[in-house]
Amino acid sequence: MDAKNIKVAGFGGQGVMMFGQILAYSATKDEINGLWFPSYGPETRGGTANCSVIVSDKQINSPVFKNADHLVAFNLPSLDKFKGNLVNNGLILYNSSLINEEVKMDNCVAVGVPINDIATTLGNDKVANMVMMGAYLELTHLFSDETIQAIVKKILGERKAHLLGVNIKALEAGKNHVRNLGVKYA
Amino acid sequence: MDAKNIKVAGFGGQGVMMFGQILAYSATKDEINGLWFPSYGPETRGGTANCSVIVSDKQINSPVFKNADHLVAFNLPSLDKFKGNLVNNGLILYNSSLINEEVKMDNCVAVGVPINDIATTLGNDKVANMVMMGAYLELTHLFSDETIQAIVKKILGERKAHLLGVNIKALEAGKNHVRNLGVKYA
Amino acid sequence: MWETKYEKSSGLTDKKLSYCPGCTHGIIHKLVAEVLVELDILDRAIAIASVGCSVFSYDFFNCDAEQSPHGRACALATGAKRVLPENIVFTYQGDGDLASIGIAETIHAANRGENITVIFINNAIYGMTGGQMAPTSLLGQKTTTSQDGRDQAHHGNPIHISEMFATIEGVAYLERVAAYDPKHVIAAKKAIKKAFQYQMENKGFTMVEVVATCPVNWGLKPVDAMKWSKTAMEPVYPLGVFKDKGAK
Amino acid sequence: MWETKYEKSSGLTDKKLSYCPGCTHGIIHKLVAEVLVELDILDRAIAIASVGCSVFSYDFFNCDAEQSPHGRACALATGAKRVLPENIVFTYQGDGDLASIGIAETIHAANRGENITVIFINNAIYGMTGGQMAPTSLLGQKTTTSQDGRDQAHHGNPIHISEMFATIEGVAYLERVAAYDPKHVIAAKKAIKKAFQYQMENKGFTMVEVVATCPVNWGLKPVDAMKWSKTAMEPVYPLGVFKDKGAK
Amino acid sequence: MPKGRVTFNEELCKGCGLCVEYCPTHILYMDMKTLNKAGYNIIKVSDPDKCIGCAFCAIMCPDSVIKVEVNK
Amino acid sequence: MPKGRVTFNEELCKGCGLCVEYCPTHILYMDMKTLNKAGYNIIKVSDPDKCIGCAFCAIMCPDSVIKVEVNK
Amino acid sequence: MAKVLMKGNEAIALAAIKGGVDAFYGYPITPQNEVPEYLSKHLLDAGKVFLQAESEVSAINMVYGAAGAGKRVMTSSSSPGIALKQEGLSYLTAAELPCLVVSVMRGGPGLGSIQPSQGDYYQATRGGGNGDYHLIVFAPESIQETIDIIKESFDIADYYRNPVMVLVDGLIGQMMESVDFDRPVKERFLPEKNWATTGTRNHPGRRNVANSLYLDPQALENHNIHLHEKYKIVKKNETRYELINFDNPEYVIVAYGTMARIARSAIEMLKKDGIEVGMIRPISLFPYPELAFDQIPESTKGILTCELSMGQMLDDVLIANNGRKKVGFFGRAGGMLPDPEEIVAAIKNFDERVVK
Amino acid sequence: MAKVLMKGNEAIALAAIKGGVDAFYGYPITPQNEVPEYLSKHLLDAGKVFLQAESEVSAINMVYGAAGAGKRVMTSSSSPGIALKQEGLSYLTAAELPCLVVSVMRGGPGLGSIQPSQGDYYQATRGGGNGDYHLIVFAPESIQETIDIIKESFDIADYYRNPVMVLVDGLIGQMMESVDFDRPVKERFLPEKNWATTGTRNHPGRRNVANSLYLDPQALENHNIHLHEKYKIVKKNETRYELINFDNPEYVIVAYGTMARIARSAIEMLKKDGIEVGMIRPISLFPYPELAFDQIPESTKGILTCELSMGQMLDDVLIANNGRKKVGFFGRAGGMLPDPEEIVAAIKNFDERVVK
Ligand SMILES: Cc1ncc(C[n+]2csc(CCOP(=O)(O)OP(=O)(O)O)c2C)c(N)n1
Ligand SMILES: Cc1ncc(C[n+]2csc(CCOP(=O)(O)OP(=O)(O)O)c2C)c(N)n1
Ligand code: SF4
Ligand code: SF4
Ligand code: SF4
Ligand code: SF4
Repeated sequence: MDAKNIKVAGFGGQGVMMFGQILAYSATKDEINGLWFPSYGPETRGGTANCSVIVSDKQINSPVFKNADHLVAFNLPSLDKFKGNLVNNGLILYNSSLINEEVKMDNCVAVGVPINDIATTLGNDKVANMVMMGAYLELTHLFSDETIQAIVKKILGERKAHLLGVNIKALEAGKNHVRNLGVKYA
Repeated sequence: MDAKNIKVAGFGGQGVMMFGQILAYSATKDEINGLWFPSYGPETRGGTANCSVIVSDKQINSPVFKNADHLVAFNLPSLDKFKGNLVNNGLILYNSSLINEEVKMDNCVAVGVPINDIATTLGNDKVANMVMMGAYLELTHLFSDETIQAIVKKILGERKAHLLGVNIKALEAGKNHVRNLGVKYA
Repeated sequence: MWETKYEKSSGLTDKKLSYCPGCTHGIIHKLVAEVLVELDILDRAIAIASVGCSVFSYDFFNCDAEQSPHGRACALATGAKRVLPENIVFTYQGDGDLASIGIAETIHAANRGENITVIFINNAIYGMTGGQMAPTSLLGQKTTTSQDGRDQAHHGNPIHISEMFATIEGVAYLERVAAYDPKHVIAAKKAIKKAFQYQMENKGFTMVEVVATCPVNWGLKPVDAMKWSKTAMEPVYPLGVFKDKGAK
Repeated sequence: MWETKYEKSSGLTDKKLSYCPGCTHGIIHKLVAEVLVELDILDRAIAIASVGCSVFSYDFFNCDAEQSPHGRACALATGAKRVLPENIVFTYQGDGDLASIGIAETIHAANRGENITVIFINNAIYGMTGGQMAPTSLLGQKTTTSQDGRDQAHHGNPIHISEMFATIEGVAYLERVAAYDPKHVIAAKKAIKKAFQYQMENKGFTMVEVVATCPVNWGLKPVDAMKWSKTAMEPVYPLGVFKDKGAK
Repeated sequence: MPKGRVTFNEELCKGCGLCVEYCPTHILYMDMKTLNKAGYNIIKVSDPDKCIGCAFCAIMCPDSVIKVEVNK
Repeated sequence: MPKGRVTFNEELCKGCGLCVEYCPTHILYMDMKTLNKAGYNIIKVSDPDKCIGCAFCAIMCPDSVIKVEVNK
Repeated sequence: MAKVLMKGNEAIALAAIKGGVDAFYGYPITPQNEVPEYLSKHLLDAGKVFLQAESEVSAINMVYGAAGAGKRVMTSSSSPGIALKQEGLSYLTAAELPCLVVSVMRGGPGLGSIQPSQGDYYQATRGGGNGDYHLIVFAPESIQETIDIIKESFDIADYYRNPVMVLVDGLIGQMMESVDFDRPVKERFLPEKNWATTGTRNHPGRRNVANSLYLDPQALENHNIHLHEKYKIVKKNETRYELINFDNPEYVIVAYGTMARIARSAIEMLKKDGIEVGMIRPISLFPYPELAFDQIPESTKGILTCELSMGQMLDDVLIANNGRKKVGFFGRAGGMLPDPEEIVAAIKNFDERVVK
Repeated sequence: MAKVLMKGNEAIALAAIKGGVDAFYGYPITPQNEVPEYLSKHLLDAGKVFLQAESEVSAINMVYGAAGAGKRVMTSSSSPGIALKQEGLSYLTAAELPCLVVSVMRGGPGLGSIQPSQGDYYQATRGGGNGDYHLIVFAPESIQETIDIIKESFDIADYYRNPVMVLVDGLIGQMMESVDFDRPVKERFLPEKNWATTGTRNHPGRRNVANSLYLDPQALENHNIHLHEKYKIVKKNETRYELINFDNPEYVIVAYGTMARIARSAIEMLKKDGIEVGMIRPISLFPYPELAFDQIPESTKGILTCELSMGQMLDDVLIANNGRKKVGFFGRAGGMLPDPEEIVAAIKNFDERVVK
């Protein structure tokens, strides 16, 4: 597998940073290299947060990349900010609960998932980012269910262990939604 | 006149710094160049103080000199410390009130003046350095009486104007002492 | 017919505040701005913004401003006020800025009786940097650098700035106020107004300490943060006038 | 048969003191040295020498020592004491060092209740640098930077360190003493001894402020300097115990 | 005709809820459906007629979102 | 036989005169004739028999010049 | 131990613990806050010393106090905070006290920004403290290399009785990478610290004094010469650098830290375009790897210095190069991070970049 | 006015008054104490501002406050005191506030000594503040030249909106020379300070803000580029140096300040011995007079850098020389002052002195 450059962005509080970290943790677990780099500082308060992730089975050189292979956009400002920096045939995965008009871009695959609505149906708004994760994995097949679930379990830890179930449900729901859409990417 | 490098040294409180400054002020008054540089800092407390003076009718370059033309030593430690750094045919003027055995050095003129004793006879221990000044001028003829007296007057200022008389007496006494010794230098 | 009773103060620029939702910085900004307008000194005011979440206040107060290195606001204020005695100079500082790194500059400005006004925001934590312990943090308070709660043995005691400054000769006015409900916000404004009036009268160093909040780094909802500042902080930092040279 | 009643303390090295004739630094050095010997803590004492005339005290106290940057003695003491809690750590600081540039480090060491002892020499002037105004200089006092006498309007007020530190929770013992006659020198020694005893008992931060002299920069004979410290300084800096956690 | 009237500069709102908390007549609520551009839920008035124009909401609003008018 | 005896480590003396001032029996004086190596006038005892061994001179001496012994 | 994913700042903290740190004194500042935050928990739990000082000035002087007492001490800060430590660093170096100083650079000057930068190269290598002194400065390019160096840094500091600075930028501090904490550290013989101020009962008959005051100029000059001789030995023993793609490069890039990582990608891209570019990656900034420049082949057309600054290491490159090659400069400042494509372009337009 | 004999520090103070200083904020330190002492009397008498701050940190920040308000402000200090001003200097430069900083160097590192030294060249030219910034630094060799530069320094600072540092050593501060205060100062057109924070009533419709924070990295980079462009102009306009005995010298000495004066005497002695030695005397240290080195004739055998330090300006000499000549170094440190004979000997044994 060659290196994947991934950009994840959204409002603070939407679980954007966690989304990116899960990918990097998964890479480490699968004994390939993972690198995660957040936008940081007070300006992220309230405003939009984003992070970059690189996963690769080779040594990772530049932590900075010009164009992303995958953009995961949790809201409209983020989509607008980053959609211009994608490689040919890149992937845009976006939150259609907050982004109403459908996204169309030449030589890019764009997939919308109503993650907030799905999360609400699951009875827990907080797992919207796991819905997104499910959809993302279904499209990219970057990591196995075992890997992801192990990481999610580790992150939830003792205190939040009871939430593992709904998180796994969310992952499933994301995957199913994409399957039902019938889109393929990788 | 070529540049004269002068070293003045003694106990703190013996009027060593003032002695050197009077020479530099006199040079300025006579519109030649004067440079005065003190040893400074706490170590001078109680201990020995010294200063370097350069007078010259040309531009003064290095403020630092290896060997002095004239050494004016107000006490024994100063004499011991600096007598090794004199030019050939240099002048050593020393305070024989505190330096008992006579100073003898090859290719140097050494003159002792009991400045404290003379000052005491004048009824003011504080003018010992002016006795030294008188002796110094009698030997070097660096500056005229008018020049020196004008500077001394300026330094005493209003508040100490009444001391001008005794200071002038001290200068005279120093000169006379050297005349009576019959030594000549310049 | 409708009459405006309350609207955004002209003492504030129309820049959107950078503070977190429900942060008392915004409330106190309003009070200062309203006072500057009411006393008609906005156009000769110089705000000294310190380093902390309120660093951007140089863009919020609608007057000239200087942005100070962390902790040195009172030094900047001294420098400016001494050369411009006709101007109104005030600093706006957090507890990390004033009570920790800036304690020397603040004490000596007070001791010299510099004719400046200090607005001191005590939120018992370092907000800007993400919730480290402040010298004002309460015993037992969990912060990112006192994760098991502030322990006197390791971290020392909450520092009482107003109590300490009350002993300083050059201080003309010194009051500790709170902002956790409308009544106290209105009282806080009175104190701030008095401080600026004293500066206008060249009475000396004036300071208002505001018991404030940091909902985000306290890990509390804004409303609960208000409650905590009342129930947990106020007992440790009792409100009141600590010094008033004008009082007869 | 003759018995020695007084001789040079073994708590001092045989290096000749660098102080000016009649300076109280020498007297206070003796007191500290005698106390370290009497309490048998000389061999585990670490002296923190500050920057001032007493900078050379690292060569005078007969124990290990660290020479601090100007004003930071209490920071060094904190650093050392935290890693060597079994040792006795004390600072010896002038008023410029402690009350001016070092006020932040001193206050925060006190506020943390660091278990150290501070010997604070208040001679109302900067001695080492040749007689500039100190924050402790008296109103009207002529110094090289207040040549027409200290004027409150320009130079601010004499700072009262003991009064200010009395408000700090972490302070265990705090007394202001004098050295202008045998009676007061003996009392000063008692205070210094108590401070070190409290440190041995881990009671917290202890400080003794000594109303001292600087004959040279005051322009007074040593004997007259002693009189001035009594007649001019003591009224401004009243002697007494400002805090004593041990007292019941 | 109500005693008071409150209007909101919605884009400045950060959904902190302080106004809701301190409104003595409890006529403010957070609209969980609507986000402003910054992504915050905004505030609505449930029962405008009950507004007494005390301005407590506005006094406590850190972001100067609320304008309060009273009937004279 | 006097109650006390004072001896001086003369080279340490700085001639500050404090001992002279604080000696309750006024038996110390500064010898204006003799300087030590550092250039200071040193202290002499005018009337050794009058020494009461109070050690006030030594207590006030900043430079630990004075040793005081008492007769037991 | 298997690899773990860890944030740079936390890795710095954990590596310091593995390196045997006894005490940390510091003051919060972005972007290095996770260093004290991690240590505040783990040092106190381990019965070691963690103390949040009232300021950077105080922190560096607490380090002085504890280093003088012979312990392994560290502090950590960022640009303006390091500026406040300059006097203390001069004193520590003058008193020959070992310690570790971590500097996580952000954009400057002044308050600047909190984004990654390399604008403090002068601050690290030339200092703003007074007098002739040097810190031993290492600038790793990855979290792994940072861990390895931090673990070793206390040994190096103790061996030379000199402060060691580990210089990274906010990106290394804030990012996460897969790392291994168990890589071996070079063995060194470390003499016991018989100079430490632990009380004379621990070294009877000798007073230990930590001091930097020498009123006698000759004594102070001798001390300066002693320090200077020491730096020569440090230069001989501790100079570190890496040569990348160095067989007969058309151009040579000189870059350290994050900029070197970006340059690595640029070099690969240039290879694809048929342009062979090598890199000298200084790992020690003081001592600076001057010798590396002797290995640049005759045929090489020029040297491109790349920094996240307006050009500071450039001085050392010019000194090391000493007129042999054309030297060009590419820099971004204020927290801007170039992507590899920008360096590719800079190499392709080298002539526009030449400064000497 | 006729010449007067005056102490260097007092001359600095009087020259500042002649230069129109409005306010002085400083903290005592040897060997510059006569500067504040003189100003404390004469500024207050003139109804201007003199304030002894509680520390150097506070002093430089008071300077910031008053400079932001548009006044002519100065501070003065010495080595460790200047170290404490580094953060403030970075802020002042970043906020583009003009001021005068007098630095009277003493022996270092650490507390060091109070005797004359040139060990703070790095501190003055590379700073220890964070980020990419520069002070404009002048290093006069005599009290007369110091007076002339101080009188002009406020104009220069105001013109470029940048702090100016006048760098001398303790000898220039402590010695007395015959000087003239009435020599003319170059006329400059100075735009009014419409940026000063004097209250909006003095500039209606515009808020003035003194600031160095730019959270947006692109904005901060642009600011850095702006400062960089400014320094280029400063380099073009304000570079100053003197060439001494430069017709076809066998060797060239590079020295500034007191060391240059000592070298002048050495050059005369060498003449007597039939050895022609020239000197480049940098007067501005930043900008550094690189161009002067282009005027060294082909025939010259080598360059001897002479400093009262272990070798700091040496960096700039090597950069300026860029490999053209052999470069040697002669230095004394810690307050030791060489006599001219030592420099004579160093020239005669140049080969032993070569460093590159
Ligand atoms: C010299 C320096 N040290 C540290 C920092 C980092 N810093 C920025 S704000 C801050 C403290 C903020 O806390 P506080 O003053 O209480 O204000 P708040 O953010 O809580 O309103 C710190 C330590 C800095 N910018 N400069
Ligand atoms: C950073 C720094 N600033 C200033 C100085 C100069 N300095 C040396 S001692 C001193 C003050 C001495 O006064 P004080 O602390 O009262 O002690 P004293 O000499 O009166 O005993 C000063 C300002 C210094 N050495 N370092
Ligand atoms: S971090 Fe805390 S203090 Fe800062 S703006 Fe947010 S809530 Fe307010
Ligand atoms: S200067 Fe003053 S304080 Fe210092 S030693 Fe002399 S008399 Fe004592
Ligand atoms: S108080 Fe202001 S910011 Fe907070 S919810 Fe109400 S209107 Fe919005
Ligand atoms: S007190 Fe001591 S130093 Fe002073 S005169 Fe007497 S013996 Fe000498």
